[in-house]
Amino acid sequence: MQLEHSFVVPADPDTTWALLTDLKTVGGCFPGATVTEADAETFAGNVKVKLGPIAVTYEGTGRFVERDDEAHRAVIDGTGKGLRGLGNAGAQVTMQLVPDGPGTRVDVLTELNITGKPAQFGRGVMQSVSDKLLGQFVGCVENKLAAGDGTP
Amino acid sequence: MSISTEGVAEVVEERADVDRTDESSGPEVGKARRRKEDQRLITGRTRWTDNLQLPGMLHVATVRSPYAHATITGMDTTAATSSPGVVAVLTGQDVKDSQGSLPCAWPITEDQKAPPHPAIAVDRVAFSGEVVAVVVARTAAAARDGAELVDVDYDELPAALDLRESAADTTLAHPDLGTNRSAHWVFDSAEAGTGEDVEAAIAQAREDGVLIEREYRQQRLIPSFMEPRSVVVDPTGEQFTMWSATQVPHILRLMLALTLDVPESKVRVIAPDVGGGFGGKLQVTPEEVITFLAARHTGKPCKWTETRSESLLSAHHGRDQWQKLTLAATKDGTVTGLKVELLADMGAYLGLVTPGVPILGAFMFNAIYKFPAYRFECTNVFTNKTWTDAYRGAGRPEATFAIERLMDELAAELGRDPLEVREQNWIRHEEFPFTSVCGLEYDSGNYEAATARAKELFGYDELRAEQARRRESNDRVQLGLGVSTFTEMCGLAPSRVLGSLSYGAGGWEHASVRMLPSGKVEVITGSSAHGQGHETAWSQIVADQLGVPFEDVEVLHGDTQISHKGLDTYGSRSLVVGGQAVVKAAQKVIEKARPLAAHVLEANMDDLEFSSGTFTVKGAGEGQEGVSITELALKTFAAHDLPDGMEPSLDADATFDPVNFSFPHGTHLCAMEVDTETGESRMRSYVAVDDIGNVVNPLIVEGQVHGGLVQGIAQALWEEAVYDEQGTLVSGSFVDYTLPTTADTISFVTDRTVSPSTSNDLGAKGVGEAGCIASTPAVVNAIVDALRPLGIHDVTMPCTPERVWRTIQDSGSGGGATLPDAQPHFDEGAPNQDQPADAGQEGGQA
Amino acid sequence: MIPAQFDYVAPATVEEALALLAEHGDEAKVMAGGQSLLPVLRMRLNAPGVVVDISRIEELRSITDDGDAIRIGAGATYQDVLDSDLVREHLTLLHQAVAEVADPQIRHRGTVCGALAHADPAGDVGAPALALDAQMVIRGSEGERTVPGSEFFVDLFETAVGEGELLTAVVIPKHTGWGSHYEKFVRVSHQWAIVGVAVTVRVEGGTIAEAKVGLTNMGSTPLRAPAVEAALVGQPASEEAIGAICAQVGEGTDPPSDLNGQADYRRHVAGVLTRRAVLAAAGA
Amino acid sequence: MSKISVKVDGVTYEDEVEPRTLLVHYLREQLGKTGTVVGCDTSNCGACTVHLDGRSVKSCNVLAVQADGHEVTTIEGLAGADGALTPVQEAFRDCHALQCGYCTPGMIMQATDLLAENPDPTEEDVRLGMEGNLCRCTGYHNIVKAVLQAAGARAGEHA
Repeated sequence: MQLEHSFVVPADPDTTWALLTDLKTVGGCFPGATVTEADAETFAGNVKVKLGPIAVTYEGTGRFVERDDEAHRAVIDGTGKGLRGLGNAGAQVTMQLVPDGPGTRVDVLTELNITGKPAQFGRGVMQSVSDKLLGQFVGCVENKLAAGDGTP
Repeated sequence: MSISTEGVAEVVEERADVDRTDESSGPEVGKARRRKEDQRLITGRTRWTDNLQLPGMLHVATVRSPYAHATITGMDTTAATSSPGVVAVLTGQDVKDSQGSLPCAWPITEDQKAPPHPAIAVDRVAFSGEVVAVVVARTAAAARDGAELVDVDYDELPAALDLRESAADTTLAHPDLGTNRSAHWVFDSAEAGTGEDVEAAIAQAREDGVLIEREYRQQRLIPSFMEPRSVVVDPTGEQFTMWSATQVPHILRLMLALTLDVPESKVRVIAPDVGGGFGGKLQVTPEEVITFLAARHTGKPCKWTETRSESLLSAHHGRDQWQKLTLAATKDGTVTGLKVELLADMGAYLGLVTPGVPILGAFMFNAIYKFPAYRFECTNVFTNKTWTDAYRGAGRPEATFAIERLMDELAAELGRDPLEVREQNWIRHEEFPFTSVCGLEYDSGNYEAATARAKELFGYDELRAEQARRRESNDRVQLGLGVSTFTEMCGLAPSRVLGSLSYGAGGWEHASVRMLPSGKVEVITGSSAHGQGHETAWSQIVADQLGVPFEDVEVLHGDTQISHKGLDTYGSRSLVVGGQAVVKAAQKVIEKARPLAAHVLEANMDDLEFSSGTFTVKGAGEGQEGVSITELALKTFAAHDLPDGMEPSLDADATFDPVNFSFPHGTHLCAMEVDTETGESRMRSYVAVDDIGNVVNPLIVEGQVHGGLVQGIAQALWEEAVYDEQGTLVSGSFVDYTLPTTADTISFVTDRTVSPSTSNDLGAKGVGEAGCIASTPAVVNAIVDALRPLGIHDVTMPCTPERVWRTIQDSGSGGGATLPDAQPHFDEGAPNQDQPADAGQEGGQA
Repeated sequence: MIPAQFDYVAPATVEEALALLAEHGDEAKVMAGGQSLLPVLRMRLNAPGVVVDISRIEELRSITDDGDAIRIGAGATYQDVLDSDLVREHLTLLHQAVAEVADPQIRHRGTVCGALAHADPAGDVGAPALALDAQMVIRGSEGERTVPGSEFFVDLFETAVGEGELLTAVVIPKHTGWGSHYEKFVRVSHQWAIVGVAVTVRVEGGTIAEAKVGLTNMGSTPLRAPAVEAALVGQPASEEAIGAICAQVGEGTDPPSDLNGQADYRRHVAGVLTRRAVLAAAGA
Repeated sequence: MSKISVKVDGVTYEDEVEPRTLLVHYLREQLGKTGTVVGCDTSNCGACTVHLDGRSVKSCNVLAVQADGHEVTTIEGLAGADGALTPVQEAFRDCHALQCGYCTPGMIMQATDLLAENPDPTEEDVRLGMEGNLCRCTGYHNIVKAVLQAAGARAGEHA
């Protein structure tokens, strides 16, 4: 499924870019996520998705598949393996920064693939769940940029 | 309009409601006997496979692929192996040399392509739900706990998911095959010499007649038998004993032997109580092979029982075809030809009869009509989805849907009543036996009579009047009347016909009848029932044949050690093939008893007659004592005084291979109310008048019709197996695979006409699939009929409220939102300009 | 079909339950009737360490008359609600909606408060609870607090009930004499609502004097439709008068798109159902 | 493990169960009450319906520990000690309301509950009251007929 988010932060594109490409910080923004290791290009960790009756944990890794520091465009690929045989999750996140007055507009396009049980038993709920989780992720990033913390 | 009623009086029975006549007198055949099977089923004393508990029995749980298409790059079973209670973990690598390849018994062409079909995937998975490992443990819970600890690494591959795109090889379901096209199969009446050239008929119609061009989608369905599949294999002793919730114990036994390299004589298969099948248990499944392998590996009895979600994911699916149809007719409504181009989704693998399912429909598109030119062409296509195979009707519902929808479209095009146009084209009563454009000989039928009766019960003319009133008043809820005058072919099948179609086995059936010394009778049938009531019906047949009480007949089946020969239950074949075998065996018993009767009565054999269970001397008059067959049974047991050369037993085997199919038919009429605001369709009434020849047990027949109707209606309205863009089955539980309930269905009006079959002594035709075949087009025809004033000519199945609503929206607005799959998926050829194949595609009828 | 291992405790009092929740924190799941929780556990979409069964807490079972309101305890099943004369008389809308929940067997076990705490936007009791101005009673180690429905439903499967807290009751103001109707739209019976509309109205002299409208499965939480409610006031209970108003009910909502319907279809159907529900509630 | 005491079909059992054990698995595997069956994993099909303290429940959606101290009746405990069938059982056979019979125990248990609640149902009452039980064979026609017939028979009994 494809999910689109767009937000504007009161920081210039370079500052914003620096934060968004710090995988440890960005990874930590995903609800329930713990980044266990990260370097410039890859990160590993787990995500505990806890939502009402559902609690599923994915363990996975991510990396840049494309990173253009000039154009402020990056594509991050992440794959996670669900514990308890829950199937896998994969996400390809494309970020594009665009100057917006004194700030920066961040366009995030996420191609999210969830396989196995959560998709099979979802009553379509996984779509809503994913949307919500990504919304929280984006909100977190937004907050970090707004607060100016996490900046290297 | 007028429908001929000639011959109606002779064939219309009284309302075929439950016959409450005295059960103690008269012939058994025809009586509404309450079923023998029911006592154990209504008291919970049942024998389902999952009930079995054997000493030391282990439990098998599966690990299944979450990906539709992926290579397996790694598998770590360490944690699973050390999980409490786990005895063994088996992976594809472990069994790759011993598991063989699951069988396909129907290679429809010599160059048919098929990938190897492993029970456990070895290095690549081809559909979401394919088994990649199994865990064997001391309890079911421990097996499930262990299965969740198996750690599998996959590299996802592009998945072939869309049927039309897959037919064009855009993505390969099995890269090694080099194509997704498994086989291409053609029947052409001109080439076969059974009819004329369809292209000529189409050209003629294009010139000065009527052409109806349509594309219809047969969505993917899931058989959804109520008893989830279950297998127990006991490897102890000299042989392997397998209990399985299967429709086909005999086929299964043979195939296990061939697949697993074990002597057939060392395999015993038992199908105990089996909770429905509908074709879904007509299979040799990976899980049966796996449970066998697990038992062989551990040396212990092993059980595997699926969950419902596992079942929906991995038990074979049904239907899933795209049909492109061209019907040619003259301006006065006489059909001159039909061309069918079909894409059939095989899913990821070929099951037992997967490739043949479209072929079973190939001979039925012409249905009850006598047009002269016909061509059928199908391409079987692999995709990375659960494999398809037989589902109730298998090929025939698809064909019937197409032709019955087309006949309605033709009538609409001509502005005529759909029944009238059908009558103009159908085979008349006096024309039977009739050789169809496919070269099949239809045994008997009376379409006039069934239709007249159905119209009467339905109140056809009154409902048409109401429809006109609602149209005039622009009622939000429109009324539509749907017609389906179907036929089908039952009694699968004459072995030589199956041979000519490259099917791997014959179509005969076997029976034994044994007189026991006590006078009771044991009947053994190769036709293994799973809800059809064979125990009752076969008892009725034998009671009449041998003149013994119904209660004294015991029917045994479903155990290859008891019923050593048989071809099992599918294709509405049990009664017309298996029942006929029982008749033949009983007749042999009588003939076997005749010399002894002559000996006892001190008469000449030729002077004896057998009636009501007793041999008497012809013309001996009142008071002359005969000898009953039960007395003779005891005498053969004692064997003290038998005629010279007579074996001391009174039993016989018979195997019946039908010479022809039987062709039941019927007229079904359906009234649907369609809420044009929400798109919701509700059934108001449904009348089914079926002609299935002679009836052994009307109670059972009615039950079969009711059940079939709802399954067919469910295809029209509710059911669909839906995959997401990753190839995950998202209708993967009963929350989203929507079976109808009591509250969604109505009570039906059923009746029968009787045109006895000439294909068997019973004059019976088969009824297991009739309702399911007939009802789908009746419902869709009704919905389209309700909406036709809006310029709507089709609604894609299932006709969900949303889909109906969007079709209405599109018809008015000339475009806008359309549902995925609501559009035709063939790229070649344009729809007729006047009649877009899908209102949503072209719109513009406002 | 077999849940993962967990421990099970069945406290006898609310205090005991709260102590258990405090002790186990994140690892604990509260179960009342278990009709929503057990399917999730069977699918292993969750594997809590401990299940706290509150159905044996006697004080939570009752449905009582609180003067201006009816109090439904967390242990009261759907069937208890259906059997309650108090609910039938004073909370007709809730009574009608509960009759539409799943099927009889589920209703015999499942609880109204359990469903509220589960906060599935497709559940049938959230919308009527909102429409009826329900107050949720939440107990924690700090004591008891009461939260109005509008603040109770936070997001998808998310409520104001915090970790270590328990929804002990729902208190709903009496709507004696109000007309009401719950219109549920499903593909097959006994399933989740594709869309549901809960309406209760007070009609005076053929005119709608007050109207309350709740929506099921039209967003990430049950919703109220205040704009439609306001516009309905003063209108005669006729299709001509209210049709256009009701058709607007989906405006501004963000319903899900799934197998049973895309968002735009849900908005459309919500409008139709609202009109039908208002007319039925008004006795038109 | 948890210790439970449950009265099933008139007999009291004291057993140790894992808390995660579903009532239906306890009935089938520990007590051998295999008349009650499992048909799905989402509590949709109703095949596992039993009575808990006299009311119908889906025994796949109840933990065995939840039944501690309560009374369960299964299809096997419905007929009298002398084997006499109940009116509902009789009607199911008489109306041919079953084919494969897999849904039948659940259907009979639910119908029994329905008639206890509403001894004189209309067809609509029956259709709504049985909505939580799926059948794939009968098309429900004869099931509805059987429940209505059983209602008639019961009415006759009480007259």
